[in-house]
Amino acid sequence: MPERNTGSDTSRPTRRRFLELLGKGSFVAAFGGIFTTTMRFLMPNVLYEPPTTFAIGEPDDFAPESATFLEDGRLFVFRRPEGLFAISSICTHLGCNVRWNAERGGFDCPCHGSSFDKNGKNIAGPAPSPLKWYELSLNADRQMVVNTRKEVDKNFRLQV
Amino acid sequence: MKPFLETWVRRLTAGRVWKSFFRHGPVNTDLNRSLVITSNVALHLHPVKVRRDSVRFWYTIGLGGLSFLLFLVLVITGILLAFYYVPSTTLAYRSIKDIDNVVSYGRILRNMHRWAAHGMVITVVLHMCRVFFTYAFANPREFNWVIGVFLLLSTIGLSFTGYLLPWDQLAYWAITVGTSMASYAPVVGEKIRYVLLGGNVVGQGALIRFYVLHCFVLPAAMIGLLAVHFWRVRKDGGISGPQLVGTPERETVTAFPSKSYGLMAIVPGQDITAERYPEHYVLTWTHLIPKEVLATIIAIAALNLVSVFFNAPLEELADPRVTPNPAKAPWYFLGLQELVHYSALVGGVLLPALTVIGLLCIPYLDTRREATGVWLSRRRLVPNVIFGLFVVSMTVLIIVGTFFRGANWAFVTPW
Amino acid sequence: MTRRAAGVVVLAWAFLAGCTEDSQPKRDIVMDVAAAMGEGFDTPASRGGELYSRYCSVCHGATGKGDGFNAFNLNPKPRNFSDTAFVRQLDTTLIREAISRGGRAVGLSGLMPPWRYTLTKRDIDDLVIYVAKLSATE
Amino acid sequence: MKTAICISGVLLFISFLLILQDDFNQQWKQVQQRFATIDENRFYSADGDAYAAEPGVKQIVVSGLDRVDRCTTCHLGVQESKYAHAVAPFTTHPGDMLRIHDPKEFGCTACHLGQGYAVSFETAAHEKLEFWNETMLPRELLQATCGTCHLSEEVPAAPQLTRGRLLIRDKGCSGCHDLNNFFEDTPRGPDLEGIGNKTTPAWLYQWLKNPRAYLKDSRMPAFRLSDHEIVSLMEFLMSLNTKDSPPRLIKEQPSEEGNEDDGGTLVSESRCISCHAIHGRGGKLAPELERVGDKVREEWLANFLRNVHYYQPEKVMLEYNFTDRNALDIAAYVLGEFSEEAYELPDSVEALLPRSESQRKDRIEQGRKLMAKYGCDGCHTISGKRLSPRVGPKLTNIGSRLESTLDFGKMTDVVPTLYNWMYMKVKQPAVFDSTSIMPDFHLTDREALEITLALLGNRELEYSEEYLVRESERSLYRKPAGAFGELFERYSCISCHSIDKYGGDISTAPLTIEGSKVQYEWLKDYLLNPSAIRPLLAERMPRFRMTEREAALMADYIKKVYVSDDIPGFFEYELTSQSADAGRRLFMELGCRSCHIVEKTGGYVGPQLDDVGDRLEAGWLFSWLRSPLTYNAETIHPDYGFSEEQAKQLTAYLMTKRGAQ
Repeated sequence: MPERNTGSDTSRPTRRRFLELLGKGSFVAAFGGIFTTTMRFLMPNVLYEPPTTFAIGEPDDFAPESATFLEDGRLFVFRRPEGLFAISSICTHLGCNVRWNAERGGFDCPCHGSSFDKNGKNIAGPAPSPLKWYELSLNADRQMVVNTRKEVDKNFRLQV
Repeated sequence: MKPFLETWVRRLTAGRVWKSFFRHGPVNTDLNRSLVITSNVALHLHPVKVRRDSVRFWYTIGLGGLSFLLFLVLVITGILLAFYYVPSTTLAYRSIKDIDNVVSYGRILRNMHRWAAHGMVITVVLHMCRVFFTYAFANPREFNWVIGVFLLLSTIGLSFTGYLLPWDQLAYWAITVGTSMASYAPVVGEKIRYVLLGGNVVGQGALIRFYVLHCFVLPAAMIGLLAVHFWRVRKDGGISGPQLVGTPERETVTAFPSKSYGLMAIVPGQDITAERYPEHYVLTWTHLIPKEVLATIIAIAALNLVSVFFNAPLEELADPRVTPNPAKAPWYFLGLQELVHYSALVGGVLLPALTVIGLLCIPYLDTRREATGVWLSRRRLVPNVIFGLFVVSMTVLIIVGTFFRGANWAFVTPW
Repeated sequence: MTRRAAGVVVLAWAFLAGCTEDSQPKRDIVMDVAAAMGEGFDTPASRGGELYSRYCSVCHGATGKGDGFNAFNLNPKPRNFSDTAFVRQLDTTLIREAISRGGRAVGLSGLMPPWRYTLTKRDIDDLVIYVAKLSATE
Repeated sequence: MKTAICISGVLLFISFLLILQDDFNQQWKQVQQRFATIDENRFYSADGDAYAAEPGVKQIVVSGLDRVDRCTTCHLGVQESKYAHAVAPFTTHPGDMLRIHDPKEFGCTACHLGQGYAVSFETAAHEKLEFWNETMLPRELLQATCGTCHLSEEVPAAPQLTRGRLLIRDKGCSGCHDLNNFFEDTPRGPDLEGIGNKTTPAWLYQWLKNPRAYLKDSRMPAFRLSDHEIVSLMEFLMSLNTKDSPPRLIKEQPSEEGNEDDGGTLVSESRCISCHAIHGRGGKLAPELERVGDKVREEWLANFLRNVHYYQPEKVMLEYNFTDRNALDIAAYVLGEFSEEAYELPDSVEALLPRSESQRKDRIEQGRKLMAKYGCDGCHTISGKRLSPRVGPKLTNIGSRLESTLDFGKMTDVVPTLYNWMYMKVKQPAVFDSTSIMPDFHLTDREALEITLALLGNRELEYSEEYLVRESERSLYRKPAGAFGELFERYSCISCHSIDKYGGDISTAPLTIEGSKVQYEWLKDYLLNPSAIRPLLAERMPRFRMTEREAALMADYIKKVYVSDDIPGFFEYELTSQSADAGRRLFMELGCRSCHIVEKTGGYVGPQLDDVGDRLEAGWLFSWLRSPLTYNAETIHPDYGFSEEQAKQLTAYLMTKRGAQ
């Protein structure tokens, strides 16, 4: 009961005192109510954001030894002889899209000059951590599915 | 626990920081009771002392204050709702559905906004009636009545523009019917409708226009007019009341000793109204503020309860192909729609125009300076009866239009 | 409901309406008609029935008695599905197999063709249900 | 004052408590808690396959259908088979519909209706909800919503919808109502110009009064006309008598009596029964002939038979090459055989007939107006023209009609839903309003229900084009070129045979690839003298009495044009006697004889095969045996899944079956 917590004088438990307490308490409670309501109202329960799990096509859509940038999913898909893997294109510094530098075999961020190696490890510039690796899997239709909620380590390969 | 808390409260209120916020001491002397009012920007709306007559509940019934309170509620709930609302014909309805269904407390906030809006239209009209029946618009308050008329128009404008935003059948057809009534005005009618809707039919153009009017233009106008309205109340010596009788004796109260003149040197001296007729004046803090607090609490609690139990209407998605039968304008225009049913010219043009012009002219035509501040004075029998008849007949028409009209505008009984 | 913005009026109205409303249950005509049709509406058995009359009834007969117009020149004669005792002792997997792979596949008459390339799995499931029902209704 | 403030403060506090509980007590939260405790989840959690659904509102956003469906917030098991026997609302979706229509792409409410935005039972419109037009469809009407996206006439997975649509088309609803495009068709009734030459006022009176008195399955609905109106219409119709000079007018008028016996022979030889029903047997393409003798005038009938396409410009019926004599014989036979009792006008109607020429003119004018008023011209044109636009309301969006706008008239004891309203309206058009001009179609319960279902799906919603399944490019009929085209139309081939899915369905042999299927010599002989290939069918090819030149020309054209590249034209497979023997063994083992006659014995379901080697091309036989459904989706010939070798052997065997042997 919130009105007990207002911490006023209980040494004079007159009716008047109690009423005052009750009144003040309910004020506090009411404002608490308004505050909670408002804060809760401002936190949406449903979102219209793009899904975090989405299909990106069949493995054969990606040529061997290729690096493909999927702009909708903001990620790179790599196909190597040992398997496929997906690396996020979101720079860990401030969220720009990094670019694949084929000459060097690594990623560069155009915003603030961070550099990453071919596994997405940050090697220069302000980026504080390596690029994320996303889980790749195959669904029943032989489509590859990326789950951006699930991070994997850099040994991950999807065998096909 | 208790001494610890008290110590801290004392320390806090004695500190420099607290003192920088609140310049008055504990509110237990008349001086501090005055200082509370003058040193607080919100309370400074009030004078330090108000006339005893004007704080009598049954004199004002608190209608002006209630209207303002509802306006504040509408601003706050409106801002919150605007975080979710999208003024687009394809998304508006969905965003309202989201607010109603999956945003926490969204349904209740929308209900509050809706019911407070309807409530405000009612309280503003009742406030106007109170002012008329107590002859409170008499000199020097004629202009404030005029401002009041514009406030009434802004209120209706806000309600009307807000009506369209949910983009449901109710909204769509109420606005279609409502704006069509405007187009009966000769020469300019069609143009007015065209400008208002940003097109010939209610569509995306109308929605965005109504949105801008509802969220920016009209609230700004409202706030400006309210400022003038309140300022005028103060400048005209507080709210009206009967002729004062007694001794205009000075009481030496010096609120600001350092001040030797008032209002940018135009008014010399420290003289304030409160110092005259001391027996007729009481301290605002002790006599008015508690009443306002009580009224506020009751009003908000009532609004909360209504909003928990009664949902604001939301009909099917607007569909220009399907006209509900009957299609009704917002309720406050149903009196006019009822008249339009008999004569488009009378209901659509003459009556609204004459009403507005008449209201604006009242204080300059009805100028017998007597019986101010008295409810329904017998000496003002004729104007009171005329105004009363007008209000009652409009009310009857609205009730008929709202409850007694069914499909094809045929007479029905609601039971 | 806006039209009834005044809550008091709503309540009064609701009260009055509540008093006068008769308790006569209303007819939901379409639902009654649909219920009366029963099997006429799409259920596995009714779908099976349609398939049966299309593909099977020429030999097995409209009611499953093995008396279709084409039955006279067949030897052995087509099965009589309305023979309850006979169908009961059958396993539904046997019926399913006979329909899908033909009579020869289950050691019965080769005059019964295989239907697995013609009908879908669901079609055959529905047929099995219908055939089992033919005996039950008898 | 303080007391008042305190008490009201408590009130305020309580009001906020009420507000706060609104979020905590949401129905879906309780449902999700319950889901975690159902048997299926407890069982699986022991398995280590713990229930891992995250709490919260779940939604499927289907932007193409403009829907946001949150049904899965509570229906948590719909997509997982392990919940097949779970309690409601967690049960798996029955059937395999979700495999064809992935909920991610289609959501829930596009099919089931209801309010997808909502997350409580009541607000989801499981049952009627105020101000939500899409109450969830009852199971019985579920196929209605298929029709909102599937804009083709036939939707195979939705048989009720398909039947409803076919009924709508067959009843000619689009004559009066604007319906979806695929219902558009040629007018349902005959053109009325010349009806004054064809029939008698007495018959017209009976017909307009009650079409079913003449034809018990009449397609013409019953209008509720007063005798006065009928007389006006009758006068107007009798004034349409300008079709009286056909090119081959029979000059020797009925002084020359026809020979009924010869007429009878001609009727059976011409296979009239393929299209016209006689005594309940026969085709449904053309009117029943049960009592036609009481309807038409003999000299008109004779002239009609000589000049079919003059009287019937739409050329549905073929032009037989009858002589004057033949025509008179048939007319005499028909009038003698197919009549019961001559129609006569009742005395009360007799009294209404116009007495002067000016009165007659007034009546004719009134009749013309009535024709427009009742929308008769929706089905019957006059010289190919309509008198007025459609008289009925547009129905392309009828499924979206708000229930609040429905007028149930005096029928207050009915649940006021749109489907009940539509059902009652189509079943008994005057039920709500006795002044309605909509005629009575004498629908059965089932027909009315299926039409209701089909109309319920007629909705114009903001669906993106990719969701709409339109009729697969229905190939339009084009008259074939040259002399063949003339003959093709003269013999109205398209009335019975279809080409590329266009045309009639009386014949079981579409002409699309007929050239690859049959041999030239056989085809030519068949055109000259059609024999019964399938003795069981009442619908048989009529005898056209065409010349040998015509038959050769048509056979030649068909062999050259109506062919498929997929079917080998010249078949080089080794049709050795060895493989033919293997084919024969296969044929006997597989029980082909249950349906086909070979070596004089066998069933009557399929065509007899004793002369099949003269009739069919080897390439066709081979292709057909490999995959019958490819060539005729309607066939009941089972697909045996033959290997290439088996099909070759069977073909070799069948090609040895020659009539000459």
